[in-house]
Amino acid sequence: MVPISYYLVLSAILFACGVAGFLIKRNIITIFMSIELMLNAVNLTFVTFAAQWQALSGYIFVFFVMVVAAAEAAVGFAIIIAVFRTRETLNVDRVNLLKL
Amino acid sequence: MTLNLWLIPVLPAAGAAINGFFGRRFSNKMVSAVALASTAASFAWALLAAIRLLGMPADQLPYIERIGVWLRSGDFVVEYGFYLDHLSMIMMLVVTGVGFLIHVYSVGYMGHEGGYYRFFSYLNLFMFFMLTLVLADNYLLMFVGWEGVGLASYLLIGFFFLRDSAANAGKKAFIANRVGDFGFLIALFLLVKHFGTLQYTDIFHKVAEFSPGIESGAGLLTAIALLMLVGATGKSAQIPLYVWLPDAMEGPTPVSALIHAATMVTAGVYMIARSNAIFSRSTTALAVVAIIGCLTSFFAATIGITQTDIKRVLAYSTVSQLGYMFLACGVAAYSAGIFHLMTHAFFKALLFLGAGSAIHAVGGEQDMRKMGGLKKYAPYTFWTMLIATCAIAGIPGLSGFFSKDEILWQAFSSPHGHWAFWLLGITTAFMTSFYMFRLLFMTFFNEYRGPVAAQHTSHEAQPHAATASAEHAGHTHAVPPPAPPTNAHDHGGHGEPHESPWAMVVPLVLLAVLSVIGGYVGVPKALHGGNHIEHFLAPVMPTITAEAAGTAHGGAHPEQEQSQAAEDSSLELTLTGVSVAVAFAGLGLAWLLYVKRRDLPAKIANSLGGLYTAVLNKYYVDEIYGAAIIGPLIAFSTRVLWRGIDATLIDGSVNSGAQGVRELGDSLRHQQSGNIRSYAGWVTAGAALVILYMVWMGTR
Amino acid sequence: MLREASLLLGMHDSMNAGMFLLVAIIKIAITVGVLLTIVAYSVWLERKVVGHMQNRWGPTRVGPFGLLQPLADGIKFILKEDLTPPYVNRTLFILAPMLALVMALTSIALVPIGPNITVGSVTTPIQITGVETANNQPADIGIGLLIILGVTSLGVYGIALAGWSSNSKYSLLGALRASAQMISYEVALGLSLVGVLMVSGSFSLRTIVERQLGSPWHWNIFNGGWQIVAFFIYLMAAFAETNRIPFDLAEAETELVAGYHTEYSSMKFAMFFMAEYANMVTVACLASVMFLGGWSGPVFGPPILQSLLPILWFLARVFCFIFLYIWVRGTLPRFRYDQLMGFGWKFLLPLSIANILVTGLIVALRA
Amino acid sequence: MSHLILFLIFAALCVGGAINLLVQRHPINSALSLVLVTGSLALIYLLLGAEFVAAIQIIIYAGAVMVLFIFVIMLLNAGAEEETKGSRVAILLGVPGLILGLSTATWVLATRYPGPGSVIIGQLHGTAPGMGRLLFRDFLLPFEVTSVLILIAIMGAVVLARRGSD
Repeated sequence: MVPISYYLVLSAILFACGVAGFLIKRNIITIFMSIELMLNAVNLTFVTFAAQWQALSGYIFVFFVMVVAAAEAAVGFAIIIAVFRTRETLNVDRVNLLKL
Repeated sequence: MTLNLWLIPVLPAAGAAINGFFGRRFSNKMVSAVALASTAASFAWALLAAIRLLGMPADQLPYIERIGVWLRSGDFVVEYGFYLDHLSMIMMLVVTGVGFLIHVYSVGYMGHEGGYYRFFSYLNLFMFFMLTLVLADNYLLMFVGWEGVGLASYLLIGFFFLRDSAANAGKKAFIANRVGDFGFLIALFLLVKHFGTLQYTDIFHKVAEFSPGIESGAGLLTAIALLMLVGATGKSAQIPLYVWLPDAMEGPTPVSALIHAATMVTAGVYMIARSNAIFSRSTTALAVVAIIGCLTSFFAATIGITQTDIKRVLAYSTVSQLGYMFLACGVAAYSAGIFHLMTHAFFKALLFLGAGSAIHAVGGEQDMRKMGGLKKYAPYTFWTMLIATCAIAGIPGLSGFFSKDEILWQAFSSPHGHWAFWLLGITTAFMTSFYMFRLLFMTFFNEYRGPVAAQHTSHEAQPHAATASAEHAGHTHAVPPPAPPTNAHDHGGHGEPHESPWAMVVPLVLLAVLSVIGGYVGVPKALHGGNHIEHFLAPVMPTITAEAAGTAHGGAHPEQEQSQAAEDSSLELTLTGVSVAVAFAGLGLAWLLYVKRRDLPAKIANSLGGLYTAVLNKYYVDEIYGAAIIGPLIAFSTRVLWRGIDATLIDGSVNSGAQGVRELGDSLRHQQSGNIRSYAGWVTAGAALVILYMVWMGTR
Repeated sequence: MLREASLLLGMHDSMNAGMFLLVAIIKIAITVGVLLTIVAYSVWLERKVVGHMQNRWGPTRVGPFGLLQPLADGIKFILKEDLTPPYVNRTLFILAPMLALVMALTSIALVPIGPNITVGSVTTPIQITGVETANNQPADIGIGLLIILGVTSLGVYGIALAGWSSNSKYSLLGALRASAQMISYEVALGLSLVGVLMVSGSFSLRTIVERQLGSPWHWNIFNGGWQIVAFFIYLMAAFAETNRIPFDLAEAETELVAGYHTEYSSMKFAMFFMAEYANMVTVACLASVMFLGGWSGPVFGPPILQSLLPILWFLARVFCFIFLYIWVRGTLPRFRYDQLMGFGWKFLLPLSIANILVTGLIVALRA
Repeated sequence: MSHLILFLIFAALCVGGAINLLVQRHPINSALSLVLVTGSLALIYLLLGAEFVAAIQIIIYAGAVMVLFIFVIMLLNAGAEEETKGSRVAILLGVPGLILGLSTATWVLATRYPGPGSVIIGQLHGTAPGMGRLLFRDFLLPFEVTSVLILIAIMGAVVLARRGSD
């Protein structure tokens, strides 16, 4: 029998890894992956609590999160491609013109 | 049955709107067509309404036409509607009629000016507001018209706004009127406070319910009346607020004729007459009105004697005539006041138009010393001017004679009257006849003293030279040998003085006719005429005889009335004789000084010395005002309000705030590095703080 | 421990854990063996059929009718030198074919091939993931179809990684085409199956088949008179999913030498080869399960025959399907890439959505 | 017991994949490790009894989204990521904040949810019919809204990625 807290801690660790990726990675695609990782961590918490309270609505939320993630992936990649087309780079440190 | 009174003001408004919005694209003919059509239609409808009103049975009067509710707050309701009784009927007819004639005149007079459509749009606008003022059925709507005519007068005085003097005159008029309107407004507040309504009928009934004893509510009524009087002095140019009217002569002459002689300036008189129910209840107020009117008339007349600018002379005479009307109202002889108002509208409008025609004749010159001998150049103008002068001077048989005599007689005889009033009045009458004939002689008699080839591109010597028509451009290269003006309306390109076009002459003639016959509606009983106008106005305002002789019209004590009437008439006859004598004396003196011995006036002026210069400079009233009121006001506004409060306090706080925000932004700006990861760092730190806070909240 | 594991794998309490695991392993072994054989001989079949279509003989040398040709090929693949070009990403280069093959083989595990079979004292459904419930009723994973779709969709990684890791433009282009094409046609494939799911109302493949047992009119392809549309959508999407002509743009010989497996040789190449054919088999199985009534067919004769006939019917369907594949390959030319995408997105997708709508209407009216 | 073991295995896979995602220089390796994470997460869902969620996790994440990632990586031919000196803020502010938040959250979760909660595959409750019933009855409106969202996302992607104005 696995305590529910294990799952939650696991999701916390995954989420932290996502945030860390966002902080330290320079490739915009990798950063995007880190976002997906965070979303997955959140899904894990949803599923965990759904399993604990025997409530299906948690799964519904997971479903919606996935849908949003897919949509975000589509738009995000379109943006990445547009940026790459103009800036010829995927390094976010080089894409920093939006400032005063 | 409905008279559709609303049409009467709305028609000129429509004209104003059309000309104002689209006039720029119209041709001059089109513009004048619109303006004249709207005014004429309004006049025609007014006539129709008047006839149908006379057909009404007395119990239906006053005829009130309610349009709807304007504003409603709590139980205080103001409707807008129109109120037609004999008083407003006379005013309405005068305004529309004279207004129409002056429109016709303006077509000829303004023909060469720039902003033609603008002029007529303003003129129609004025008509609209004036009719609103006259026909309003409550004080608030009247106040709307009151302010509106002020606005129109401001616009028209400053019509040649490129000229500083005109613009300043406009402002002066506006501000002086503001002072008066302030009083009027407070009077309205008092009315709302104590009567809870502004409808004429309700107020008059409530006032009538006061016990006849003057004491009850006398203080209140006196206050209201005096505040109204302040407003009236502003609008009708009485002491102390008369100073704007002479400067208002900067406007085009038709404007001076219409607004500053015939109609607008009489609004004050109309207002007092309309509120006679209130005024009659307060002897104090009546006395003040009478004194102010009396002094104003005398005072302005003295100034008028010395002026040399033809329009200024007329302006001061207007002030003094208005003073007469106030005197009449002051002695509770409202009908006499209205009577004089009517006749004065006729002949003073005629005088102004004639003066305008004379100015037109000499191509823009306004100084009488540079005129003269126009009799042979502009015969129509001369004869009409002669009639008008006789009328105002009180030569028997003309309109001015009857009305002015009526006022003088009432000032002497009415229970509110006093012999001093009569004395000042008769002196004023003498001076009036003197300076009017002086004007006539200086302008039309002797030889022409002006420059032959007039360099003016237009009458007002205003800088619209570019817009002047080819005719006036013709003035500049004119041939010196003057040809006698064969055809009066020929407006040809020679520098000679010349008669004005028909468009200007016809109104002169019509007004002349009116100034002659206008008086016969009010021939006093003493001259074996039934004082029609007095009876006519009786339902609106109680006549003095009625008050004095109890129920005179009821004919309760015929023989008493007979005797009363008999002695009255004998006394009245003698006074009439005196005034006639005075009028002719003025005529004679003027003839002596300005036709026979033309060196005398200078001598007299020198002998008088300081007094003369003082009078010539209008008693330095403007200067005194400037020093006493305007100067300190400007100083206060500049030092305290502007430099102190506005610049230092408000601007300072705003600017310093903006400065601080900018500096803060400058320091924070560098955090926006454009690097996503640093933003992520901020977000992470913030999220960590939020988590800590929530945990802390949860754990304690 | 062992017991818990077998419980996790879906064993029922009434069974002996050891026996359960044994049975499972045996089933896996048999299935894989049969599958690989089918794969090998479908290659032979293809060469034969295409040969005859092109007026050739096809393989004849090795054994009668060249029946031993697949064996020879296998030996050749094993014995050939396995060369790895330089400048490739080694790990992925090696990982890719394994991935492809593993995914291809995994998906077969969920396909129900037949009803229960009884060997001695043991009775078990003919399906690797199938278990027997308490009342001797065969059951399988409730979401078998979804798992199959997931696994097949994972198959694309093999191709994509192969193309990318072998660091050659032909491979890369092939991989790009393959991944885009597979993602696009997965949509149509899944949506075409939705209609069937609505009709039969379950994700469990076994349940779906049991719903259409009986006369051919119970088959989903006829059921409701509409799913035939879904069937054709599925057919085309399946061709694209398996990178077969006319959709084999990932390995278009004429344009990209051999597409994503240009750089591969010997056994790795063989893995891709097997993966492709295994996928064909899987798709064929899925088609027969979803549309063609699975193992339904006349059952007669002695008990042993009775338990084997359903497998026969099932394999017959699969054979027909594979023959269809070969037939089409021998007949149709290859699409252009934009035509491929346009066909997938602008024709198949709307059609499948329309199919879902109509099916929903029919189901609603029927209920 | 074996349940715990399985969980630990898959959890280890998850964490390992996540950390690998961080340390790998080349995006495609990161992508593959993310695939690993999603796959093992699916299995963990299965351990939690959410079979449907597990399936769509595989199909959507591993099967579609991650393939899209690899597709884009290959399309843009993204090389190993270069060493640019990033923002000090991210390091000085982000990492401490991250560690702080993680430790706090972990502590709270570990101390606040001690209750044993788990399921065995025998009693699945995240089944497709239940999900469907919930999704198309109670959550119908959100479902439709997400479909609209997807549509808009597709159009936006097309507009963004289309080359210039042609």
